[in-house]
Amino acid sequence: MDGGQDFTPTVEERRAAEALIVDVAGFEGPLDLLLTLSRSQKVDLRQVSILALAEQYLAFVERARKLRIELAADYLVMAAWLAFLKSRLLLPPDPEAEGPSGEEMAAHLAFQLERLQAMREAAGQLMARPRLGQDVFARGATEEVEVHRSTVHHAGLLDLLQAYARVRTRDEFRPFVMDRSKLMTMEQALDRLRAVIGEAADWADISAYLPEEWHAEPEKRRSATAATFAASLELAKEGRIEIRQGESFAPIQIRRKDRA
Amino acid sequence: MTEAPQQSQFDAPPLAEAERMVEAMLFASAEPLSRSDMEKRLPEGTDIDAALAALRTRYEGRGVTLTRAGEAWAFRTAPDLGHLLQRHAVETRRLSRAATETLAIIAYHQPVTRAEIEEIRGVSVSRGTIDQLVDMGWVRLGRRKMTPGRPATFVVTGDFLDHFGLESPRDLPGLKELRASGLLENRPPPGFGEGGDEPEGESQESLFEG
Amino acid sequence: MTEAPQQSQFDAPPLAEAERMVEAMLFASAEPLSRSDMEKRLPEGTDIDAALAALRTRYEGRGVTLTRAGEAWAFRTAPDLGHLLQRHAVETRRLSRAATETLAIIAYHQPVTRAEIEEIRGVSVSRGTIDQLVDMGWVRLGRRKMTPGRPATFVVTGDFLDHFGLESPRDLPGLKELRASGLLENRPPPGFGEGGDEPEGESQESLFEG
Repeated sequence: MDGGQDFTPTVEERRAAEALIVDVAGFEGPLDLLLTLSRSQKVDLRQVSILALAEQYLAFVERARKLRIELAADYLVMAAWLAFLKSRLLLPPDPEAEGPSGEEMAAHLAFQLERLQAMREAAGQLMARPRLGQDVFARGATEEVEVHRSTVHHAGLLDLLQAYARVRTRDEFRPFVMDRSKLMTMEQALDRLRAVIGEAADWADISAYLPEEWHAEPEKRRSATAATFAASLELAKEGRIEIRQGESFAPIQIRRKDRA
Repeated sequence: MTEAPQQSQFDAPPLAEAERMVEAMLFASAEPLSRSDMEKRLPEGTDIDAALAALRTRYEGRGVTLTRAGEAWAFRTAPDLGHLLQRHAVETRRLSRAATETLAIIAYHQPVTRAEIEEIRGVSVSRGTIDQLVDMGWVRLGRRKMTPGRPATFVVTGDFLDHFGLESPRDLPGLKELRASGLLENRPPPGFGEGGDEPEGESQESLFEG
Repeated sequence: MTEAPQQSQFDAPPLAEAERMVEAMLFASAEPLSRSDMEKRLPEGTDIDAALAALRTRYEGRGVTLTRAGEAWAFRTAPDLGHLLQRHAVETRRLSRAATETLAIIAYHQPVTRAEIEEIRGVSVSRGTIDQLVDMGWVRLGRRKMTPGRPATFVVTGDFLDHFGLESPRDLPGLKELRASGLLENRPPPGFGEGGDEPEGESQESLFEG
C-alpha cells in the first residue's frame, strides 16, 4: 500500500500469519513450540538439528513480531537464548570462552525436547489405560448394614491449607484500617499550613512545618512530609505561597507569597 | 468394544463368559438388576438363567452371596459378616470452619497452647472445638510448655497425617509456597503479604519499609 | 474399634473364614481398603495377607477381580467388560492437556517439585493445575526436598493408582524404557555465563521460605 513494500505481507504470508495466531495460543510455552517445529525435520529427536531448530524458532518469532503478535515473555527469553546458542554453534570454539560449549547447550536442549516428548507420550498412555468409572467399575451398591449414629467429620488437605491461609492472611488486611494513625492526609497538612503560613515571610524547609509528634517515627515522618508537600503545591496553586528547590534532591523551601 | 450388542445368536457367549458378564454387571450396579435389565445389555442369546444359577452356586457359602429379591438379583454380603461392615454406615459431615482453622493452626504451629491458638485465630477457641479434634483422633495433648502456668500444648497425631496424606507436619507448605503452587485462591490484594510466611505476626511496619 | 478384638489369638479365624471376611469387607466398599483398615475390624491374629492372596487367586479371570492400588485393595470389574457397564459410567472431568502432562510428570518423576515440573514442561505451572489434581485426590504433598529452600514435592496417591488400575507406581506404562533411556534423570542444564537466561533459575527457589 505505502512505501514500505518489503513489509507488506502477501496473501500467503497473511494466511500463514493467521495460522500462526491460532498456533501461538495453542502452544504450551516455547519448549512445546520447539517440539512442534522439530517435527517438521522428520527425524528422530535424538538426531534433530538444534541449529536448524533455533533458526526456525527465530524465524517464527520474527514473523510474529512483524505481524505484531504479542508474544509472552518466555518466548522472547527463549529466542534470546537460542540466538546466543546459534552464535556459539556457528563460531569456531573460543578456547578462552567461559561456560559450556555450544554443543553442550544444544545437547541439553535436545534432552529437554526428548524428555518433554516422552512425558507427553506417557501422559497419553496413562490416559488410555482402563480407567475407574469408565472402563472399570467399583461396587455399585455399597452396603449399609448397621447404621451407627456416629458422624465422621471430613476435611481435605485443601480445606486445611486454605483454612490456614485464611487465618494468616487476615492480618494482612488489618493495616488498611489500623495504619490511619500513621498516615497524615493532605487535608490535615493543609489545615495546619494555612494556620501558620501567614507568619512565614522567610524561606524555610517544609520539614520545619511537620508537627512535632510526626518527627520521630520514620514512616510517620515520611507520610507527614508527603502530605505537607502536597499541601504546599495546593497552596502554591492558590497563589498563597512560593516554593523553591536549589537543585535536585535539595531541601524544598516555602514562604508566604505577598499579594500585590 | 462398541460392536458388542450386534452379535447374533451364533456369537452368544459360552456359559463361562456369560457368568463373568453377569457377575460384573451385578457387582457394578447400584440397584438390583432384573432379568430384563440384564438382557438389554448382554449379547443376544446369552443364557442368563444358566449364568445366574452358576454364579449362585459359585458364591454359596462365600463372604458375598448372590441373592434374589423378587424379580431382581443382587450381590449381598453374607448376613453373618454384617458386623464387619459397620464402619461404612457412618455419615460423613464436613468439618466446621472453626475446627478446620484450629486444626490447621495446631498442625502448623505445634506444639501450641490454647492461648496461642486464640492469638493466631484472633478469636477464642471453644473447648468443644479442641475436644472434637481430640475425639476424632487428629489432635492429642503434647508436652506441657515450660512457661508460667505450664500450659498444656496440642499436637497432631499419626492419624491426622494418614488422613491428610502427609508424611510429616514439616511437609505442610508455607504461605508463600501455597500461593506459588496455585493451591490457594489469591486472596490478598496484589503487592501485599509477600512476606507473610513467618509464624510471628508481622507488624504493619513492613508495609512501609523500603 | 475397642469392641472388635474381643477374640484372642486362639480365636483367630481359619484361613477359609478369614478369606470370607476380607471378601465381604472389600465387596461392601466402593473405596479401596488398606491393610490397616481391615486389621482394625478383623479378629486379632487374622492372616490378612494369606486371605488376600487366596482371594486374588480365586477371582483371577472372573468378571470381578481383586486389585491392589498401592497399600490398598479393592474389587473392580474386569477391564474387558467395560462395554457392558458403560451405562454406569460417571462423567469424569476432562483434564486439560496441561493437567494431564503435569500428572504424568508427577507420576514418573515423583517426588517432584514444582520447579522441576516447570523445567520439564518449559512453562510455568498455572495456578489451579496442581490444585485440581490435589482436589481430585490424585496428587498429594510428599516429603520436602533436601535442597536449598527445602521445596515441597508432589507425589501421586493411592486413588491415582486405583483410578488407572496400577498396582504401584512401578507399573506405570513404559517406566522401564524411560529409565533406561535416562529421560527420568534430573539432568541440570549446563551452567552458562552472560547472555543466557535460564528458565529453571533460582528465582523459583526464592519463592520458598528458608
